[in-house]
Amino acid sequence: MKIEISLFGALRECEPDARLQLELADDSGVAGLRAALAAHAQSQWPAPRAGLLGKCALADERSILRDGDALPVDGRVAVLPPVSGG
Amino acid sequence: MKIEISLFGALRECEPDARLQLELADDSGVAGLRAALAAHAQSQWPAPRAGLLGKCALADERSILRDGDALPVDGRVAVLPPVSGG
Amino acid sequence: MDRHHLAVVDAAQGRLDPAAAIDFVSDPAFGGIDVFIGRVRDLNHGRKVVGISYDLFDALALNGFAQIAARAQAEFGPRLKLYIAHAKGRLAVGDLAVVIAAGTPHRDEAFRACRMVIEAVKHESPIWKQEHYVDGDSIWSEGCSLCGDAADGHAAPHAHDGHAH
Amino acid sequence: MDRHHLAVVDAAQGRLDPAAAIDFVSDPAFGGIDVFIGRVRDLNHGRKVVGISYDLFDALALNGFAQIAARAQAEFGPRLKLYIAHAKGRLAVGDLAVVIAAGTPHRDEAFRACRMVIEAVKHESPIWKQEHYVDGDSIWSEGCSLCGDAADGHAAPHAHDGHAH
Repeated sequence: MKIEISLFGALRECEPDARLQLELADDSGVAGLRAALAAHAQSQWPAPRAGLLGKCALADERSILRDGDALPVDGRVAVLPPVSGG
Repeated sequence: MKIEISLFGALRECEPDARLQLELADDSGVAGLRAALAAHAQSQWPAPRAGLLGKCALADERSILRDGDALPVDGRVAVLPPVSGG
Repeated sequence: MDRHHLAVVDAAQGRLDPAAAIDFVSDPAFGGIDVFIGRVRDLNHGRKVVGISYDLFDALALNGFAQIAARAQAEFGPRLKLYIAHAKGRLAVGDLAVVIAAGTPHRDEAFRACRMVIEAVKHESPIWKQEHYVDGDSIWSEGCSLCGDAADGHAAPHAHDGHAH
Repeated sequence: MDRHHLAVVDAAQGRLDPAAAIDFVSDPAFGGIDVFIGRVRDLNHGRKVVGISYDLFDALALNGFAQIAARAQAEFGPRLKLYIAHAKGRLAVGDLAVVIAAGTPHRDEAFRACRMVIEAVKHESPIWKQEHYVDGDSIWSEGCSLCGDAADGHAAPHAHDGHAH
């Protein structure tokens, strides 16, 4: 399935429009997405940004996704760097 | 010396305009004033108000007066029932 | 002392203004502002309240506010800005009785300073509250005696006689 | 949920409004309101700041605010009214970044609810801060990772990597 990934904060500038698409097996789950994203970042992003990915959470519009979760049915996932609101 | 006493809160209604004057020896100090005031209240005020006096502090415009203090030179003293601001 | 705004506001002449409090404690160097607003509520100890009359010994109250502000500044730093205003006279349900604002570089100090100040104002200031009930009755609140700990000018915790704070 | 006002306010479209927050959490039954205001300050970690850009994942942020409000209500009672608003986009020094207000019958709950909510918003909400300095440089703040404790949706205390909160 196609996963539409939104980037936030310091990761926004890593991709045009702060978005990228990755093609994943339907059953790869959140852990599979995380691995694919890490591989993409390793090859495409500057090193400090790729390193930041290890501290990022993945989420849909409702909650944080854990590694054991299935991919969201709508194929939309957000990458959340460490937060600094307020 | 003449002491001009201002009453506040629940004690306001005990005297006209919430004020009374007591004549005291110059060296009677705050303790002497407290005793004179208690005697006055005992004879003039309704019992619950006179009883409240035991929980009252005496003060001038700057601070609470302790029993060992001298009477204020300007002769003005306030009687402060337990407070309930805010 | 231009870092502290201390006021007694007669209800016949004006209202407490939280926006003015926020403006006063704002500063380009400050990231955190905490504001406490005390309002007259419609029920106390199960009785329907229609209003409150506040009596104050103004001069001593203002001197006390200045002492409270000085203690807060000693505890939370010289840059602290404080706004302390208490209403006087007759208020209706919903009217503001007290507004406290604290501005500081970081939020922890703002919260703690604001809390410390409202507790001190409630427990130490020469202010008396008379509640007016829907049945026409009026009662002066029991309150905290200033004869004991508080008479030393310290905000020491002390026992209360079952009255609400 | 009409006891909670939850908002993300784009700086291009409006400003955070503490007066609206106070109005929203006011109630005839409430005696205490606490308001926290976070402002952009002119100095951070010793660097002169000219502004901050906030990035938010709006949908998740609003869902998170609702969860935080539900937790506060579970802890401080069903009558609690809360106002949670965070700015988004480019702000200048002195602009308001966040406004939290809590209204309750008594003041202790108002203070504690307001504090709990701002801590949760800062540590859990998908919000990112980029500081702009007077020398033209801009840096994204390091922040709190959501991978650990906070990913469970609890406000558990967790270690911070030396960044200011």
